[in-house]
Amino acid sequence: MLATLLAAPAVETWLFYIFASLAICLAVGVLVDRVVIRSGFILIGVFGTIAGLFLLLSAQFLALAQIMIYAVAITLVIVIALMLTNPRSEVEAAPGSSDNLPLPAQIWQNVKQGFPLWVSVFIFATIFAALTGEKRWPVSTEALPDNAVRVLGEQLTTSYAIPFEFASVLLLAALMGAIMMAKNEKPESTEVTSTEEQKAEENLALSR
Amino acid sequence: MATELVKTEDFRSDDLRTDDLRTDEMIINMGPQHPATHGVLRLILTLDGEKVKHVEPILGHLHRAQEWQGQNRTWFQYQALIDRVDYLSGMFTSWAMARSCEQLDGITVPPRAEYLRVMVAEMNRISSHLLWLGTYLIDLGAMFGFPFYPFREREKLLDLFEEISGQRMMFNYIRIGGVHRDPKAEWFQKVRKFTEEFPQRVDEYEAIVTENPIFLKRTKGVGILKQSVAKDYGVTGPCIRCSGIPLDLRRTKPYSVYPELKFDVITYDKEGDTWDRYMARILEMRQSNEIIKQCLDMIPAGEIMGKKQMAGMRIKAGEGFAAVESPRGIIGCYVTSTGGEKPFRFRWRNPSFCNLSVLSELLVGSPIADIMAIFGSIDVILPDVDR
Amino acid sequence: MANLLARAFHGLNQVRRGLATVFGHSFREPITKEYPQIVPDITTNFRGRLALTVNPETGDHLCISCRQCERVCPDKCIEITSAKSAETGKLELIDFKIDHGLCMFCGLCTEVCPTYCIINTNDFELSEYAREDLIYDLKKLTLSQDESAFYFERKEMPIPKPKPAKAAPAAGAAAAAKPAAAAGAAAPAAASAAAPAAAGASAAKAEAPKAEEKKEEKKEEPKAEAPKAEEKKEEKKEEPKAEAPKAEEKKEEKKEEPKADSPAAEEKKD
Amino acid sequence: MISNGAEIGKLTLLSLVWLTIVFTAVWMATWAVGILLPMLLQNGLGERAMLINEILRFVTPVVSILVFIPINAMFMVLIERRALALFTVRKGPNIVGPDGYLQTAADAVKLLFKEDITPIGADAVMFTLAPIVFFAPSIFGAVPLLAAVTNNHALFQVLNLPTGIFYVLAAASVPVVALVMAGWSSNNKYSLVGGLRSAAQAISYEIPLVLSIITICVLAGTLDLVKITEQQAGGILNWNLLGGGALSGIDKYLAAMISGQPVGSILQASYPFSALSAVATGALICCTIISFWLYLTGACAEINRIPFDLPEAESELVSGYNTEYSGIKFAIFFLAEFTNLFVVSSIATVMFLGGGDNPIPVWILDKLPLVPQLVQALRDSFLVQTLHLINPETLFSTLWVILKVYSLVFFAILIRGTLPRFRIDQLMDFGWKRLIPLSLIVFVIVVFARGLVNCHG
Repeated sequence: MLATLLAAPAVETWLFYIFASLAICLAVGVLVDRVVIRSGFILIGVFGTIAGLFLLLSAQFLALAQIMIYAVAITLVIVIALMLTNPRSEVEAAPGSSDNLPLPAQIWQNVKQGFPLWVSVFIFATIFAALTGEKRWPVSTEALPDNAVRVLGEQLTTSYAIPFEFASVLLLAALMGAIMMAKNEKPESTEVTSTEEQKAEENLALSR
Repeated sequence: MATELVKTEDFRSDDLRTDDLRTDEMIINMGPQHPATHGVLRLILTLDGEKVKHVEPILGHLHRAQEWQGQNRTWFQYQALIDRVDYLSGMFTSWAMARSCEQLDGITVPPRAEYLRVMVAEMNRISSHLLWLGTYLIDLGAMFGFPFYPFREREKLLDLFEEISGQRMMFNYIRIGGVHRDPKAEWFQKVRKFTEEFPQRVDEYEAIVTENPIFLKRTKGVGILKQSVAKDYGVTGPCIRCSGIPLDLRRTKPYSVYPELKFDVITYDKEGDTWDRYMARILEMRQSNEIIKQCLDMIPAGEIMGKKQMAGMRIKAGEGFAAVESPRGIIGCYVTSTGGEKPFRFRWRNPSFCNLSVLSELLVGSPIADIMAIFGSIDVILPDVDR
Repeated sequence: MANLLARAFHGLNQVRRGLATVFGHSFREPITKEYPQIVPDITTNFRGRLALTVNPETGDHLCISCRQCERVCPDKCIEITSAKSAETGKLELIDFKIDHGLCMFCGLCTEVCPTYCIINTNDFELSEYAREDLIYDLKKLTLSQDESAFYFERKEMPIPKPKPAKAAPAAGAAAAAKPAAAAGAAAPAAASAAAPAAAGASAAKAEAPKAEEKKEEKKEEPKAEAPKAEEKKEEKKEEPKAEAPKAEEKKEEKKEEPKADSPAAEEKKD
Repeated sequence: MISNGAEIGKLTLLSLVWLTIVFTAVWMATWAVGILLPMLLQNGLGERAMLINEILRFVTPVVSILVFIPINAMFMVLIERRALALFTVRKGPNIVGPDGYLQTAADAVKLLFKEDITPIGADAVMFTLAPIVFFAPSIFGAVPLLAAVTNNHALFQVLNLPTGIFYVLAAASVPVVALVMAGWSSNNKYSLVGGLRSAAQAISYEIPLVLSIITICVLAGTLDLVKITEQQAGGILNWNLLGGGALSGIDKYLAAMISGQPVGSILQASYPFSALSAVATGALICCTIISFWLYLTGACAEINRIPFDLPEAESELVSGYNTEYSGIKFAIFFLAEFTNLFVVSSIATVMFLGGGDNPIPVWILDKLPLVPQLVQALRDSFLVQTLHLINPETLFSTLWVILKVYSLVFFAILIRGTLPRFRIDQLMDFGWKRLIPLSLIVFVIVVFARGLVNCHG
């Protein structure tokens, strides 16, 4: 059985390290790659490896949902949005020359440029601390249910029904908000600007 | 007939995309190597999203100086060339030239020849419409099944043409003063057999296509040709008849033996869309079939040539003009002769050219996927456009 | 709602009708033929590759070097080389070239040929590896006796008389020809006598020397400029009308069964 | 009226020969890896072969899939061409090999030896990766189907997941990424538009597709493919196509009546609310049939078959996302398209048409002469007993699966020969305004109706 093979600690551990390192490499690739659309595609790879990690945790349903929803649907939408917003203009965001500046200013410049990196490092540190610090997140000792999907469904519709519904409402609100933002622009643009170029510029800025 | 049965929602491409979401314009060069431009038409499209904002057809890739060639060939030689102008309906170009020269020379065409001319011309009209039907469905994406069926019938017609004239497309059959060859009795029998089974074939096409919901969605309300626009651009043929103007030379300015034949001119009262143009051609095929049947019954015996055909024939000096109703519209031929072996000047009025010029009016505002649906529906032959 | 349902059912039903029609076609005989194995049945009048016939009975070459075909060809793809024979004073065919890469198969040359020599065969398989190979010379163009017989029968053309000697003096002086028959038979072609009828060449009795001169000129520059050729043609053309009544008996024989081509044309001629 | 008997006969013969080749090859490979090799190892190594055997058990299904896909695609291309030829009164490829049997093999060889071109300005890595990403999921996705279509054969049980159908759907959704990748990396406007269209189309049509599958899952009460097929065993009345078990009560009732057993309260147990249950049964049957239609439509769009082949609409976008592809990369795209068609048809077979179940109810089958004896004779034969070469249950169920799957493929070919193509906005309209509401309605009706009837789940 699959479980027996994966149960051998060596194999599982090895697989975990492979997936984890792949995920980290690809995630770095997402940040580093100068071509935005390609980094979008690499993001799909990141989600795929994370799905692999879920699979190692015997969370099959979650892993598959991860692939189906995050890796394919959502990332594709992101990629398409990137394509429509003419990403080539962003590729050539040349780093400002920092040679003439005083040292503190140079450091500040670097910090500013590496802002996403710092944020991700910070988040990583936080999560790491949260997970490893003195067992704040208790590990369940219950045996894995035989029919995980059924249990998941039951949990979602009974004990976690309210958070689940809240999440749905939140998503709905976000969706409606997005539509409103997209629709809202019409009266404003007719009032403020008249020429088409200005409209187009505004639109471009908004969609970024 | 089927018009009442079909009801789709009114379609306006503007409904589908809002004006406030404006993106960069994209310029796409469609053709001359694009698989769907029917030869070598080049369209420079300016797109806003998928919506066409501007279209510029570029012609001339197939220019062969047909008029100039007319001035440098003898009458006899030019007859052989002129089929190539509109290679799908060569009989009509031949006929236009023959009629203009006959007018000039004062030749009377024997009645048998006239009947033969009408017969082969109507057969040619059917074969041209059949080819259009097949390629149009290819344009709409039914590429693997349907297009073979019209071509099967067309093949039968081409066999008949081959038997009577010697070749399948470049007939050189209608000559100045008559027709080239008197067909044998078996040929008439074959034609009769064809006319008998052809209506069933058309029924089959209609069963597959006419009311297919996808086909309706693709064609209903798409590419509406307004009456005024059609008039302005000099559109002729099924296109203008679908826009509500019953312009059919066979009826409005009858020639040959058409006054003696019974047939309907297919017109639509309202302004026509691509589905109407499709339907008009289907109905025209049926009408042509009826005409051929009548001709088979009425054809008299007798001569087929009103004037001797010879290499060095001459036509009296003067000017002549004649027009015939081809599958695509009115083919007009204006000729000036100085009485020599060669014509002084030929001038052709080609239906495809005029019909194509309306394209930029029809396409603007429609989505990119409709380009082929609209372009296909006006049935343009590129050699006819460029001459 | 009901309307929507009705439309959906109507649409589905139409799709079903279409599918059924297409499926029904699978029970019909295929219309395609496996071409190389099954050669299509080509009609008599098909305008295929050009070829030169010989007299199916004697094997004499029928060409009389009258150059009608060369003149009428809209593409100028025919090129005839001939020389005046020293013995008989008649034209002798040396070479006959047709560029099939240029030819548009209009068949005009076959219509004007007075001796039914140049014909459209039913052969349409002309592909070659090089364009030069499409230029057929006399040897390649000339059909064998059997093939000629086949086409003469099929196209219902009159079989030419095996040239009687008496024809020689009458027509030989005219512009016409001497066959370059493979057999090399000395007797001038009977066909040559008939030739003038259709083409009007016989009219040129008086003009004969002149015509021959011209032809010789032409031989020197085989690519004969168009204007010159046309001049000649015009000269020639005028005469036949005057001469038409002179038609001889032979001519009429010929005329009985001329190809379905131009019955009207004959009528006028007579 | 049939004047085309020769051609139809030829096509049938061709199908039979090719199917025999395909399935013999697959089964021989599977048998060699899954049964013969372990037997030999057992004899040779004894106890030490444990680990190798364990690994081989995982390798076996993959081997069978890997053998199956290329041969099957070759067959499907051939049969598609021949069948289309039949519909269009032609003859189709019949020169290469005996009566054209090797035409696609020749085509494949040609494609492999063609020059592999990467256009200037293309993103080479993405350009190369796209066909692989397109093709790989169809291999992975097909694996869990194996156990379901072979009547739960021991060799293929290993990779049968409890979330089987969901896994297959997840795998089937990945190829879209490859199409966008191919379109974007080709550096060609037509390709780009094709890729974007395919993304929009696949995301839209995945919703009705998944909803129609979920409808069946709700009726079945499980996501496990093997369980779903097992539930449907016992004749056409049990199939999910007809109400997902709503008719099982009638089936049991008829069986009891025929065998003379007491009918008792069988109907009462299955249909507790008499009249209401009858209405619910009717509704369920309607809903599952609509679901089946929805599934076929969505699947057609998902794998870009006509009338949804907009990503490679020839008259608009030249050839869409694979305009720039040639040689082996194009071959992989081509191969994957046909494999996808097969996978999609197999899912339909498993989910709606009862997998390897034969449509004749058991209570009729038992009455047929000779059938039980035949099965018993097969079971006792040397092939089964010693070599484990053929398993009668597997054999029959596989044959039924082949019949059902290729019927669906044939239907897809027929559709391809008839319908024209949608326009992109109409396609979106049709998906969002018609199919999704319809599938939601069907889903809701099924959820409520199944409470009134005893279904599979």
